[in-house]
Amino acid sequence: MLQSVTAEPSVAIPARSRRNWPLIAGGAALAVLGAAALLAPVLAPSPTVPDAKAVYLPPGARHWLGTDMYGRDIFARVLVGGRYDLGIALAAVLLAVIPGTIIGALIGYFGGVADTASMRVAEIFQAFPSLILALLLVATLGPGVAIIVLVVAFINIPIYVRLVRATFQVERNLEYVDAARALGVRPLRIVFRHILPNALAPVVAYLPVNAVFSIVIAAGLGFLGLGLPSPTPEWGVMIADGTKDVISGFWWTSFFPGLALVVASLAFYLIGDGLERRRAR
Amino acid sequence: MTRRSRDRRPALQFARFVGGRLLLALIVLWGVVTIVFFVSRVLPGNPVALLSGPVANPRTLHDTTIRLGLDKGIATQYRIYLGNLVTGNLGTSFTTGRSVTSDILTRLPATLELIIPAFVLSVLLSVGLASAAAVRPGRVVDVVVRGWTLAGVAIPTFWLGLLLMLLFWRTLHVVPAPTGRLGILTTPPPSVTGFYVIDSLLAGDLTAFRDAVGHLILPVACLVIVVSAPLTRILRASMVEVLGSDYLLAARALGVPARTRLFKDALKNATVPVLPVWASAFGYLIGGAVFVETIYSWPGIGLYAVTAIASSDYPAILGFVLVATIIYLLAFLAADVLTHALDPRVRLA
Amino acid sequence: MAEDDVLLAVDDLSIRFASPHGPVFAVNHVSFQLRRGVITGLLGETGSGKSVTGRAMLGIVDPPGAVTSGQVWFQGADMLRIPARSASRVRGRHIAMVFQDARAALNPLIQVGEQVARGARGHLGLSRRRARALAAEVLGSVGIGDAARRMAMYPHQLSGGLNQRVMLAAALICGPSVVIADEPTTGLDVTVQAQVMKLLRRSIAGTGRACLFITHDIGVAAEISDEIIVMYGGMIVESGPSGAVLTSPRHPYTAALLGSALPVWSKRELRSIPGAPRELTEAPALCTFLGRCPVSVPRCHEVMPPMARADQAHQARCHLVPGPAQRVPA
Amino acid sequence: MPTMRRQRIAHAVRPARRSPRLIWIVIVAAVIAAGAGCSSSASPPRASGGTLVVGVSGDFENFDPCIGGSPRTTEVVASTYENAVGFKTQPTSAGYRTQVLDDSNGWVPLLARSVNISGDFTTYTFHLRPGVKFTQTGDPMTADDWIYTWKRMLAKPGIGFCPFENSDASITSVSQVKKINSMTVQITVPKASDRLTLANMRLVDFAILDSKAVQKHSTKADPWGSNWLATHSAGTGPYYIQSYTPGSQLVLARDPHYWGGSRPGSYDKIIMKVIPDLSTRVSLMQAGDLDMAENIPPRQAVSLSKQSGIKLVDVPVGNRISIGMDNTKPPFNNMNVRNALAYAVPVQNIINTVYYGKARPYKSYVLQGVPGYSGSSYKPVFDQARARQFLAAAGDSKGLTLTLTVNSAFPDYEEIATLYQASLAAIGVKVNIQTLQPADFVSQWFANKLTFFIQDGISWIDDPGTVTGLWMWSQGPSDFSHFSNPTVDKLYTEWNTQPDSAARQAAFEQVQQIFNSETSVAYVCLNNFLLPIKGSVKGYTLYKDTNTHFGDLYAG
Repeated sequence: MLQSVTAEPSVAIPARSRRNWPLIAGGAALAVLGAAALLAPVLAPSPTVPDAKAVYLPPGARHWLGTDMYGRDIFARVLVGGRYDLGIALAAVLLAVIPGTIIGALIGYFGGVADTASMRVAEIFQAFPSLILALLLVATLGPGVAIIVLVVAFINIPIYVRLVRATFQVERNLEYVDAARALGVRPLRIVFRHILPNALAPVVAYLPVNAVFSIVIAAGLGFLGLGLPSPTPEWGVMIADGTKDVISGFWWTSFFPGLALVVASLAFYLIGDGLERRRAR
Repeated sequence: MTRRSRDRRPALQFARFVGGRLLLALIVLWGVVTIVFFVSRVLPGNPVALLSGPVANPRTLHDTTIRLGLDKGIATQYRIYLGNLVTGNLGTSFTTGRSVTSDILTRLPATLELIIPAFVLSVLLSVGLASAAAVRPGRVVDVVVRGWTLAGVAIPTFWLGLLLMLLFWRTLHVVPAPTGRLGILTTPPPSVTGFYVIDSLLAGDLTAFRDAVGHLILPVACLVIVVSAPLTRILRASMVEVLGSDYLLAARALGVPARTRLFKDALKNATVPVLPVWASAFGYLIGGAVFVETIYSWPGIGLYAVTAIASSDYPAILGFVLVATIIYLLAFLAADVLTHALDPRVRLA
Repeated sequence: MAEDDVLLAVDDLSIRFASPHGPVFAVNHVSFQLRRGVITGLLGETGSGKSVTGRAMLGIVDPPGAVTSGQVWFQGADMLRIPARSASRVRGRHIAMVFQDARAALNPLIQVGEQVARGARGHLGLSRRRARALAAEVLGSVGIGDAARRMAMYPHQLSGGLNQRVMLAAALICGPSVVIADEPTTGLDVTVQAQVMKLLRRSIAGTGRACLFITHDIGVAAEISDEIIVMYGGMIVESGPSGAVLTSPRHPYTAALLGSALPVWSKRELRSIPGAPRELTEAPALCTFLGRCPVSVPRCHEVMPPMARADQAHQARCHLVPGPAQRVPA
Repeated sequence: MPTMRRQRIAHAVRPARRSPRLIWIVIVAAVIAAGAGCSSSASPPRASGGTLVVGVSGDFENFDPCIGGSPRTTEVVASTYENAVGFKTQPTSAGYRTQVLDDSNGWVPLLARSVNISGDFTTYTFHLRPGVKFTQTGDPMTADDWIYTWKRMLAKPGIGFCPFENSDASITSVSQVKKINSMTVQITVPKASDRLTLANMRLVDFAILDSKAVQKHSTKADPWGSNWLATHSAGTGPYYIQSYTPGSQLVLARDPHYWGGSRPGSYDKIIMKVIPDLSTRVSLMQAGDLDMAENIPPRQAVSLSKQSGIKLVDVPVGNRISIGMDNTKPPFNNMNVRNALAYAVPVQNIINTVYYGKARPYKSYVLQGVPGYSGSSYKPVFDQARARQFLAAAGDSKGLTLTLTVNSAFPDYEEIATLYQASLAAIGVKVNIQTLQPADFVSQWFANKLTFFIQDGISWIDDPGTVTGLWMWSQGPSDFSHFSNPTVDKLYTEWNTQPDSAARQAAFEQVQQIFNSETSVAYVCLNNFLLPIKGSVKGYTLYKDTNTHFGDLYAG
């Protein structure tokens, strides 16, 4: 009772306006990026047709964001790139958060052998430095969108397991769980209906990090020569390929995909923030 | 009521706890090694062809296969590999012909000299920023910190590395050229610990010391910016939870000074659930080291790993993963031990 | 009731909360005094502002809450306006608070002994060893056997009752002159509740301390308090000696409240008050019980009833006073 | 960094000239304008006299002459060891020296003062040069060192292989190498056919070792001192390995009493610094911290050379880039398809975009200018209309989908693949680009498993016979396109070992006529060897194996 009256809500923004600004702003940004990605063919010329006469044009009238070493329009490539990156990010997040949370909840609540065993398995996979694990898998299975999504999901499942398990281990000792148990509520219902909502704070806080992580891993792989095959206009590979142009003064070939990556991350982050706020109300 | 008699139990219990953790760590290490052993055997690119050249006749191919031990069945190769592992022999690198153990041991101090300071600074930075942000929610500090933690996560390490290099070296000339751990003309100090900063101090060679520190600035800064972002974000969330707790309010009501409340009560309670994340930061660090070492020409094990994967050098890949995993497991072991020490609910569960 | 035995005086205190649905007037123009040796019961339903009032007496009102008027006088200073440093020196040393859920109000990572002792070390400047000795002594005084062993334990290892005693010890260690207990017995089972109340009474009676006992439970209030203040809608609706208030309530709300409490032996069917206390979204202009009051008169709709004196120390904020006592519904 | 084994016999599959350049990402615009713009930043002036700083793109592998590794490693071996005979070089107008093109087998006496060759080319008597001392130890070079060197090489000490394995003039046993006296050694080869023995002995693998020093560091477990030689040098100079910090830096020092003396301004110290990142390497060169930068792609190399104080060594070294097609597998067994794919190669666009003009088209594996060259029968030029006609003629209505395999070690080949992919898309052929890790690509390529791929190669001996033996002879080691033609095989076996003559040239012209008329491969271009170097560094000599011999360089 004490807490409800005076404690600040977990995410207090001075303006106590009614609408959940972060969620709206984040959702809008993501919608714009998604729409741009889908409408790319309409908005801009083909992203993969080289034009020998238009090599390394700086941003200008004909090519708003300039052209790359083959004369391909960067504006088009950034838009279409959105399909790959947003797709990778969402797929990687879903493939990681759902199993991770469920496993974390179950072993966190029931504990016992399953808990120790799965924690060891989680530790094994988390013991791999994530990038080297990605390198090994991509070098073995060959670069491709599916592989990158799998690798990123693979790397992040243990993180969700740990986050949710940690909260569950604390929550299961609290009175409301004893109360529910006393009322004869079935264990699984307690786990998912009662405890899980309280365990979502760290998970939601990590969602944007996970989403952005997948694109950054794609960039990392591209950087090491293991990125998506040419001519895939994926932001990570574009940033990686564009770096070598910087020292020759062609900064735009990697600056704009990088910008798109930061904007997408901002969108994911705001949505995470908005979700957290909705949960805290 | 002598304290000593009753004290024996916790010390013994602590030893048993650490022992248990070590055993589990060994199991994990065995798991990792086994997985990498088989994955690397599936790696495309047969090193024998690579080493024997295109026109080698079958006899040479056969000789080389035997010499590399690839003729035996996978099971025997695995047994031999484990046998060698126990004696610390990581086999011979296909590319350099030198023992992988010596290759890694010569390069490991370089990587450690990079990631240990980066870890310490990242933790301190994240504690400072997270506390500042959580104590005044919604204020400028909070928004700036949350914005920065996002940027830290969103910027690829190598992009940041190049940005810092071009800005602080080529434009502002405040840091030395990125020629690795020392300037080209600086002779490394006599190796005692393998850490140039410490060795140069031991040798009293101030110029080498200044040069070594100068070369550390940008790579460490790059790692700190990338690694402290997720740490800050998670610590901030935990800090906000703790600041709203009843025991903090009670402490305030009992007149406990604000400074003690923040550091002894709030921070301690906020960091305990976050310890595993700090341990996993080592994973970020080793991953980041691969890029930072490449950009700043840092002769560490990250660079060694990337070369090994490009040339399908199985022993080198396995050696690196083993060392990286050991570092990682030590970090997690430390986190577990710290949690055990700090959180009575875990210790006396 | 000589002036000098008033240890703490609350004068015209109002507190407002900013919330997404607009401001909430939690406390409106509350005034009362805590006198030496007297346990004053602050009685009210949830949301009547009693808990906030309690915290305001320690000067702990954080955003989104804000004090809009009034003072809390203690030793000649207004707790709401003195600098934070001096306020924190008063808290725990002169005015101490005991919370409802002791297990949540104790730091899970610190030994209970340390949590009790650190108050003494901070405020009384005692050395670590002497502070721990004092803590052991105080813990013993609040009925915790084998204090030395228990001091090395942690909150999660103790029962609710024991934690509550630790909380009490932490509050009493510096010998505060005012103790504010915010529902300290709620959530404990009846037997432990009685023990804690006995302890509290023993630590107040004859020690020249004043105590504010905040509760929603009439039975508890009746048993422990010498005087009773009834709050409703953020305002004091009745105050006076507990005997007078409980046997001849002057305010219809107090009567209704008594009607809804059932003496153990009574066969009577429980009666509840129709409607529910509404959150005040603007400053109350009229009697806050209007709309649920069974005996309202036309004047009630015109002007805010003043605190009228029913007899020597017994007042009520109702236009029917001074008139006959309200009938407690049988 | 890929350590593709360097092929040592008559020809060379182009050494992994470029380690997999790691491609890096961009910065905020403001910084770039400053970064790229400012050319001469105030970096500290380096001790000018006597020290040459070279930026290499990866760590060294193994300095044992019998093992070697990537070009930067063999470069060190070439500067710290010497052979019985050396390369013949000539000055060029562009200020650097190169190997004599028309007499590519030519040799000059080096550690052997003179060589008597028997009439039937089977016995070679080497008269050792007196007064030659090994570096560091100062031990005089004697026949014993030669014998030990051959014994060690034939014992295959490291994980490498003996260089003479497959050529018909192989020296397979130590008995063929006899010590006549302390300053004379005689080598006999079984068949007179291979008059190229001396030509091969110029290669870095036949470096003469200081037997006393190596034996001092041999152990029971390592009888041939491989571990020691991996990180040390035991040759006659002019340089020796002074210190090696793995992954970071190698320091070569000039031997004061080198038998060849030293020219004024020659460097007494060479520092080879490992700078893996391309942008860092280019920036260090711009800032003046490096005197020479290796593995710099054309665009960055040209922009560097525009900067004052830096010049570009730009040599048409004859690296033959071509699109390989497995002529035995559909759809590549259909000549119309091969022609369609050949006509669709955007050669000029590749030369301009990828190589910034530093490359030239070619019509046959035998290089233009070499006697016996014939490129007339290779018809394909970039003409999408003709390509579509051939596609239609091939009767392939439903549109072709192919997978083009590229070695990720060479970003310029990935760029070629991208342009080629777009050009093929324009004529209805869908191409997926598959980039493989260097080790993966090389092993599949050598095992003839690739069907449609981008390949390269340099022949150290530009003789038409040798070139045919590599690429056009059905048993040729580099015939990855599985081209086989009985006439070509007959002409090759008949004429290859004959001394030069007009008839021999005519025979090989006919071979090229047949090979090129079938469009077995699609020629792309010959890209030049580019090396940005400080203006003050003189005497650069380019050898066929593109190894820099630091002994040639001096500060002008």
